[in-house]
Amino acid sequence: MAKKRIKPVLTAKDAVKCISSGATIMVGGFNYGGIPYSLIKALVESEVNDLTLISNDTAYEDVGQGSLVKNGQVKKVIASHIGLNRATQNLYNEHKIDLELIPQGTFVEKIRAGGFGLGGFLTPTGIGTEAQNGKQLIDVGGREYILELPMVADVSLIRAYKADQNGNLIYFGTNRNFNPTMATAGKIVIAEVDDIVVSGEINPNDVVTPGILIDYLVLKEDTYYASRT
Amino acid sequence: MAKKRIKPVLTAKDAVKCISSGATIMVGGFNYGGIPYSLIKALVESEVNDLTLISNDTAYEDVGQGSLVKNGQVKKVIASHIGLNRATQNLYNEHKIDLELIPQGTFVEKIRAGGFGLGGFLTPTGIGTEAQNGKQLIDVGGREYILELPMVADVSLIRAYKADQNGNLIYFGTNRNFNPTMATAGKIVIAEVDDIVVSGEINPNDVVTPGILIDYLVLKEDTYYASRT
Amino acid sequence: MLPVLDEEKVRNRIAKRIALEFDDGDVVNLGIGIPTLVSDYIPTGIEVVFQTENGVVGAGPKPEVDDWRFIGAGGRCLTLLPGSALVSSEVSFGLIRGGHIDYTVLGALQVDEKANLASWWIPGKLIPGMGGSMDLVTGVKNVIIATSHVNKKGEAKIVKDCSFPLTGVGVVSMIVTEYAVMRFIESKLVLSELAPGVTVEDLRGSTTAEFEIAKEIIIMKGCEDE
Amino acid sequence: MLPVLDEEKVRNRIAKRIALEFDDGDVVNLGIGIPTLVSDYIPTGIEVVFQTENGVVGAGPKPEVDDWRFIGAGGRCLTLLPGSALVSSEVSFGLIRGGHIDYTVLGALQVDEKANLASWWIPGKLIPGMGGSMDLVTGVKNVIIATSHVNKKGEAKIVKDCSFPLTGVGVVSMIVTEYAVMRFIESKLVLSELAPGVTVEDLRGSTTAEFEIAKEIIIMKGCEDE
Repeated sequence: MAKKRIKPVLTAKDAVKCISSGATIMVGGFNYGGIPYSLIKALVESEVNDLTLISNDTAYEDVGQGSLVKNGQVKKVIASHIGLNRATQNLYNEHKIDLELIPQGTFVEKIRAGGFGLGGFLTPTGIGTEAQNGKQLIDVGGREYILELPMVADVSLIRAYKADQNGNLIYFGTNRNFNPTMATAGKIVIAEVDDIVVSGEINPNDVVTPGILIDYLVLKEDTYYASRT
Repeated sequence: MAKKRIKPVLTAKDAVKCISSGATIMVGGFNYGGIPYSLIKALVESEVNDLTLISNDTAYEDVGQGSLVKNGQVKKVIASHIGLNRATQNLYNEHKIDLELIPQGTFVEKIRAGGFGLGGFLTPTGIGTEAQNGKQLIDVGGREYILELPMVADVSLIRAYKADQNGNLIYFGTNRNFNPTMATAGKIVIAEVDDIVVSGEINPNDVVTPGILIDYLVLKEDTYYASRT
Repeated sequence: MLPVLDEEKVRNRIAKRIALEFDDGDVVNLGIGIPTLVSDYIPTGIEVVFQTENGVVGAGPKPEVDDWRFIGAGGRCLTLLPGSALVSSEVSFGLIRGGHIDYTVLGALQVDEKANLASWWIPGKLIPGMGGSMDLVTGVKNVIIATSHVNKKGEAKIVKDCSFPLTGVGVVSMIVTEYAVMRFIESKLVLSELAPGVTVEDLRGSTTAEFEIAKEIIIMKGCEDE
Repeated sequence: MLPVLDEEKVRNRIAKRIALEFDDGDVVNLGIGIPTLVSDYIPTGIEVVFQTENGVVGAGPKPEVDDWRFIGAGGRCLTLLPGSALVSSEVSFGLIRGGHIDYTVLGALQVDEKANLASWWIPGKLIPGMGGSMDLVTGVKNVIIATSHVNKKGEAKIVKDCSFPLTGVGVVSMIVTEYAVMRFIESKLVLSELAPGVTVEDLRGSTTAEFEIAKEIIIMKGCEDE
């Protein structure tokens, strides 16, 4: 289904209805910053489970996508770091979730490759470490690289600062992190934002994520983490 | 040599002194737009020759890097399109220059790979065409891709709109094109700009090219193409 | 005998027909030549987002006063519509290769019955380079070819096998000429629309590719008010 | 016998010594733990550019009032200095992997005599993940390890062969502990500085890696005004 030119603005609850149990979702954020808190809250309050969660870190036990893990809605986590979330660590230790750990630079590059139509890329990161296990190594000019494959999701949940009606996005501070990249790699992309302005108000030179990537906009509803978004 | 925190501001003539005969240079620009005209002019007026020129197109015969080709200072062109510059086409036809043509998306991605430390990437672009000649093909999940390798230069000549004293850059309109990517892939990077402002005047959220990539700043000197830059 | 049409009419008929393909909100990339004209014929009520590979998402028409800091892929000045975005070539080709563009409209030297396209070089002539065409045909969801039915020598352009260097393999979705509309359906080339005064037999005489005939052939859309 | 130092002194001595390594304009990434303290000791007259892997180039100190929209890699709030830039994680790791960062200062579980680093997981304990550490040690020009000379059980951390999972192979440039400074020169580990009251013999007793002695060993810089 084609994306609309003027983006539908939904409540968080309605927006996450496009996520079914068993889906693969990407969630933006680094530590506390740039997490789509309202969308995650709506997902935690839904019946959805068996999710595969692609997220750099799983935040904290009761914060953002961390609570999705703690709540038992996630069957597999793909991340670079889970050390801040004891629930993720324990569930993995008890074999209750699957876990795939990927170096952070490789993690974001795999998402970009997925979103930008590449079949993979060669990275020197992780050569000689566990990160190369099960992966093809390719020699280029006498140096060995890991062939890393693209990563995509059914739905990307991202956090931005402002959107215009066409879904063009700008970000604020360190809340940018993985969000622009994940906006390229979801079949459906939902952006939670502080503010929606009329088209023309965002300078085209400043746009970070072009609106053609976005399906739905959601105004942030969560006030608890307001100061953190 | 480490790059300076506060970037030296040079004349175009002094800036291009770091380019020796035989060097590989990258030059930003698409058609008329976003070409570092003053730097090219200084180079045309220099004694430098035997250059390898990496540039999306070679502009027109007497425009920008096109005049560098026409002037006989280039021994090899790496580009996606030379159809606007009869000099490039004729010199190639007469075996007076080498030419490597690369699909435009692959061209810019090779530069990014060079600047961002990747060993290469797999692209579906060009499969079954002459673009795959001499390149390794890799099968991923039943689909064939071309393995493309990174591309770097001794010196990148780029064009931006504004710089701050730390070399942070913003771009204007369609003059952005290949410039931000080339800024990552030159051992030395020289940015020609309309304006240099004090640090703090460019909003950190708006910066496209972080100043740590830049070696030297040059204020545009060429007025002939002023309206085009 | 195929009707003889002046070049102006050929170009506009093709552009007009292609403009009827889009839904509101579709993201469309236009090549140079006939494809450029498509933007003049978008029906009222439909707004498409024009993307140019040099970094505009949401391009508008030519400005009254040229500002060379805003150009399209063909080098002509353009305007930006409200809600547009400017991106680098790196991101632009990411969008293209990543399947985020709905349509690309391109010219052709030859299209063959296996949906292969040759569009960038006639060997023996000076080489121009492929520019962004290979990325476009590889990544964009639908590739529409806008071309005169035969070349200036009267030779078929819709052929059995492309003899010129390829732009892409199996990439074409649809061909629009001044005489007909053909589509690739399940890897077969199928004739679905004919311009007024054109018969299937006429078309076969100027088409060396094998093609099937759709169950129902209609008059080429857009010709009714010529 | 190695001198006994309180933990505060250990941490600050290491941080202070590392802060003397930088030239004006160097781009520096600091890991969590002891590395974080390095920013407190940059000498007057030297300004380095602090980069955080979550997207800040030009980070300043902790603000008086927390604004969680500006955090560092460790999750603490930071300020932006004039002339800073904010980038995405994609670009940040491009800068890291691409060799555009001059120094990264990281903690360690073990460093071995082949310049291998183990820093992200003690098997048997809960797994935290490698985060950005593997990219940092692979791409950053100089990798400085900031670590106590032995672990809490008194075991050597500068070892013959890392037994814990590696972060990178042959990646370490320099090791700074509370007792010594060692550098990898032509693939050999070389002792170049000793803290006051530390002898080479003392150090060998707490170091299982083989190391050579620099022609001239000096007193560990930064200790003079403790």
